[in-house]
Amino acid sequence: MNQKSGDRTLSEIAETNPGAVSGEHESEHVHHKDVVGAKMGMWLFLLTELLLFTGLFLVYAVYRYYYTKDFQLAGYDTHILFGTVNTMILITSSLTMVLSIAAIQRGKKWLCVTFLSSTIGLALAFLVVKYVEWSTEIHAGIYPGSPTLLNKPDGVVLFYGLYYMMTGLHALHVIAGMSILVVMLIFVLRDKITQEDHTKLENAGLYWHLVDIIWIFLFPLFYLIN
Amino acid sequence: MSLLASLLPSVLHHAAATDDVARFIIGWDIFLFVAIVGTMFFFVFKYNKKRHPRAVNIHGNAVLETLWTVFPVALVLVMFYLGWSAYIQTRVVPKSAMDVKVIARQWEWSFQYMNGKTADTLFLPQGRPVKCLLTSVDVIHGFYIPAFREKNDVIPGRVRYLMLYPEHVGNYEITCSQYCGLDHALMMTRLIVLPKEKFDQWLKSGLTGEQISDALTGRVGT
Amino acid sequence: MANPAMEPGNGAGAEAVPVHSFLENTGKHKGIFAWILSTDHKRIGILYMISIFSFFAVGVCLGFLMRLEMLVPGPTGKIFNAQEYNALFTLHGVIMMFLFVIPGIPATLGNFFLPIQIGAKDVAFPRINLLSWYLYITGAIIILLSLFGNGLPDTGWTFYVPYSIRTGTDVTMAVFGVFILGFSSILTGLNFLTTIHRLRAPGMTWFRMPLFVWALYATAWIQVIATPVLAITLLLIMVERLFHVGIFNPVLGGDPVLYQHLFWIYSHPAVYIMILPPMGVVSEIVATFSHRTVFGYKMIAMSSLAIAFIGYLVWGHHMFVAGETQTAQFFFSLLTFLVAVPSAIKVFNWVATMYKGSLDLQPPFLFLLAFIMLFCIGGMSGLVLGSLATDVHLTGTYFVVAHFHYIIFGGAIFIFFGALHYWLPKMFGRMYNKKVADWALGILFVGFNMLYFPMFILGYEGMPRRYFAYLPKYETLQHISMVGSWVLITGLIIMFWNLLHGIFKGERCGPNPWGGTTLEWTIPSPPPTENFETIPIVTHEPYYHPEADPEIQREPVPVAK
Amino acid sequence: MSLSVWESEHQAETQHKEYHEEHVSYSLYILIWAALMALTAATAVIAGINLAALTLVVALLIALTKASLVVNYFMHVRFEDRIFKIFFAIAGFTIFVIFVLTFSDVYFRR
Repeated sequence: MNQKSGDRTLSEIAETNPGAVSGEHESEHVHHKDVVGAKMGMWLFLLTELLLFTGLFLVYAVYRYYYTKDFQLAGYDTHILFGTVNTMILITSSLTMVLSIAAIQRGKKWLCVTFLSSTIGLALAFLVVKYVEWSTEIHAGIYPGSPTLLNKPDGVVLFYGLYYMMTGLHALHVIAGMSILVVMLIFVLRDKITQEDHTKLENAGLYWHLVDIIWIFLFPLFYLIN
Repeated sequence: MSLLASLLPSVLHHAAATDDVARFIIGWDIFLFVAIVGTMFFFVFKYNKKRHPRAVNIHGNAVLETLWTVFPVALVLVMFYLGWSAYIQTRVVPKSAMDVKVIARQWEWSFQYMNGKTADTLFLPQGRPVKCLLTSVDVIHGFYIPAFREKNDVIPGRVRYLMLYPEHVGNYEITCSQYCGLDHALMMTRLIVLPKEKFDQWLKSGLTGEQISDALTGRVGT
Repeated sequence: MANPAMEPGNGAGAEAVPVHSFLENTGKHKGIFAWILSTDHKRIGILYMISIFSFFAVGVCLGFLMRLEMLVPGPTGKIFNAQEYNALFTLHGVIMMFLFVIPGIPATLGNFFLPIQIGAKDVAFPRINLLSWYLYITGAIIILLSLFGNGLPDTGWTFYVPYSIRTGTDVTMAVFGVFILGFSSILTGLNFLTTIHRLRAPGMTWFRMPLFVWALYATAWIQVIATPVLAITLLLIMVERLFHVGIFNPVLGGDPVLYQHLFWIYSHPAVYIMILPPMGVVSEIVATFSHRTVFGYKMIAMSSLAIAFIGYLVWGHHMFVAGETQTAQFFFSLLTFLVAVPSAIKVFNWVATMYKGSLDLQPPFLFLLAFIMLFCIGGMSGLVLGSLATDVHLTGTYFVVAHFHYIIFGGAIFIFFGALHYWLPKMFGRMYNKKVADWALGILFVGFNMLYFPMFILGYEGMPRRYFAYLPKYETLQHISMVGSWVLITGLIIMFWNLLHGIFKGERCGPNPWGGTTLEWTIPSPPPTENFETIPIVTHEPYYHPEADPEIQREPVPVAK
Repeated sequence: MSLSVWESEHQAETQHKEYHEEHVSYSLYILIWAALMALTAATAVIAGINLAALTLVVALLIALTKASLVVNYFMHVRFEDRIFKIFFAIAGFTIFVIFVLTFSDVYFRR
């Protein structure tokens, strides 16, 4: 019996399928919590997100190889300050995220609410900085299809195409993550997420950290080229 | 075995080499197909429920399984090698090669020679290697000469090349093999291989239709 | 219940138990809502089945019309004009690929039988399972909406740039539809993976899982890992069309070949999404009708994983003539040849399973015989395409069309039909007319070969694909092929009529009409909502035929009391 | 209930590792956060220094370090079952393969 770790053990099956064990017949499906299963599903989903961005990173790598000079040229014009500030914001929000989970694990509901709200606040701050950054770029006439951009070398056009595409897709993920966290906050307030049952919050946290990880890679690729 | 040749006559050394590879692979395919399907129907006949009411469990046979793993690996490696070596010959560009630019657009071909002459039919001299430089002005096309067993995609913004070795005088089809929009199916032209002196004449001053057909049929024209 | 393999065909005991089947047990909703709001994996499987086969019917009609255009050579425009023909093959490809074969067996029969075969009551995330059906329908509707846009998309199912960026037709809508379908596929995949990892019945170790489950496991990994790459690629096309970003547009310095890389990074493994589940079904059918255990169980299971893995390494063989560098061509051709080996091993194992079996020539088994023949032809023609010299000649011609129809239609879809004949009696508790099923298969087989075999020859003669007009020299073979399409459709109509008639009016059959040994044959037909009254404890390999193992003492399957 | 019967029968199989509720301390999280902030500052500063071809390599190595900190501690992979690590390895390996094979074409292009 090569029961691998991570697979369900017998006691767990018995626990989550009491109907199965007692032999009682139920007319409706009853779904019980399988905490590791839920996490496993979430991780698989995160892997798909990772692969989604891999496609973009691959495109980036290829064009960077084709147009090394142009990419460096274009990289001068991105705003390292905005990038660094946003990195720090996201890292801090990741911290408040884990702290909120640690708090609920210890049964401290209001501490959890505080940390969770700060995570949401930091996510909002990230978006504000992103907005300011993009408007600066657009003000300078740099956006897809703009005349200023089209006059530049091919590599620069591609750099900014990817810049808007990748940071834009990432911003969408921030918005999605933020919305999930707002729902989680409501759940915590309504005691649907508690010390005993906080898988939802943990999974939301995993998603949030993934958003952070992707940014950790976007940051050097777009802001630290010199 | 000239089955493949009867489908589409090969006109040059490389085409014959391609056909050889195809013959080797298809030959093995037919042999394996007959062996596998033959065995299968033999079993279906022999171990039919009526003839063989009681099955016997056999979980596996290490020797047999190793054998039928190793043998296919060896066989496909040979197939790979043959295909690769026949292909790689066509990528070598000899010094004596003549450059011709092949420009594809929706939905026509045009050919540009080194002296600036352009044509919508590809004229080539017999016996001289030709390096076709392929480029497209709009979308991806496919430059395909079935009789030569040669093909390459024509990609906008990039230049690819294709080697042709016209060995025999003749008139061959050129088609587009990569879907390119509305009239993809009509994007056809001809490749006309002329004797060297006729080709030079064509390149300098052009030839009439009659002179070309004379050259192709081997009649001595004036 | 004891193992029915010991008392084949004995279903009387099951009917005595007052258990409502999933068909009768509607839950808290009424009418159609009892279906479209159900989270029961069996009902979702049937929802998928209805929707998938509806689109299959549409795809078949489009294919029939494409063949009809081949009535006369040349651009006569008598039947369809160029634009119409281009839209036809695009929609045929998009519908058949993304709406039929890719969801295909996993979403329908996989959904239905995966939990039962591992002894679970449902999949791990039943609500996400329903969501994935809704995503499927949403994607399909969005694709259909392109019918009412600026014109039918005319890019081919591959959406190659820069044509897909430049064309004026409604590509954005179609691409968006496929994008949504991708998420449906991902969710199915991660659901299955979690189900297999977490919900196996006690004693159901990895090497006691039926081979169909192994195949679905390998498939699910491809769905989870490969599909996102397609999603991002399609997203880039949409962005390109809407905002002119220039990522693939050669005018702005983009590289159209890079698009092909990204597209095939998904779409080659997708071929294995299509063919692995049918391979799993073949292993089930061959074991059941040979009445013995499969030959080389571990080898078959492991070759599923091997195929899933090597399937990732060969996408570049779709681009041999797109001007790949020679290094890439060398590796991709070599790896392509190697991916043939695990498939070959499977075929050898299946044939060896018939050795010293007791072969029962029921309709599913006949489908399997047809599958092995067609799949061999398809796979072996793949060797011709894997070889560089011949690929250069044959890629982009009818030869490729013939090759992948032999694999996907002759392979995957024929065995899908075989699976329907195998499992419908279990799903609905009624048997179709077996004689009619045999005749339908015969007609299908003849029609199929008539339709596609001439294409191998046409391809070698140099007939490029996606041509609405052709040269007169191809006329005879084109006509044979066209008539073949009519024969094939006749076979399809007879087969589906017979199956539907069987579902509604067929004779009742017991829980185990074929003498199968996997867990689904131990429960009543149709299965009850909860699948198992008591979760079984598994004590032996999946294809355990005690009667074929005289030296081993028969031991009954213990059931938790 | 037969539950207890099962448990005794399969005692050997039932690892009482259960689901990990190991409480990582607040201070460890804060320590990790500090490390991440320091690395961010470092990478921004290094970007100013001209390291020629090494710039990108160094930046990516720092990013990789940061990502592994987040994955291991914030995302708990370090404390998770082996299977989660295997999943991660599968995805990582696939990404690696995709890059290598694409570059087998792209790298030799020029």
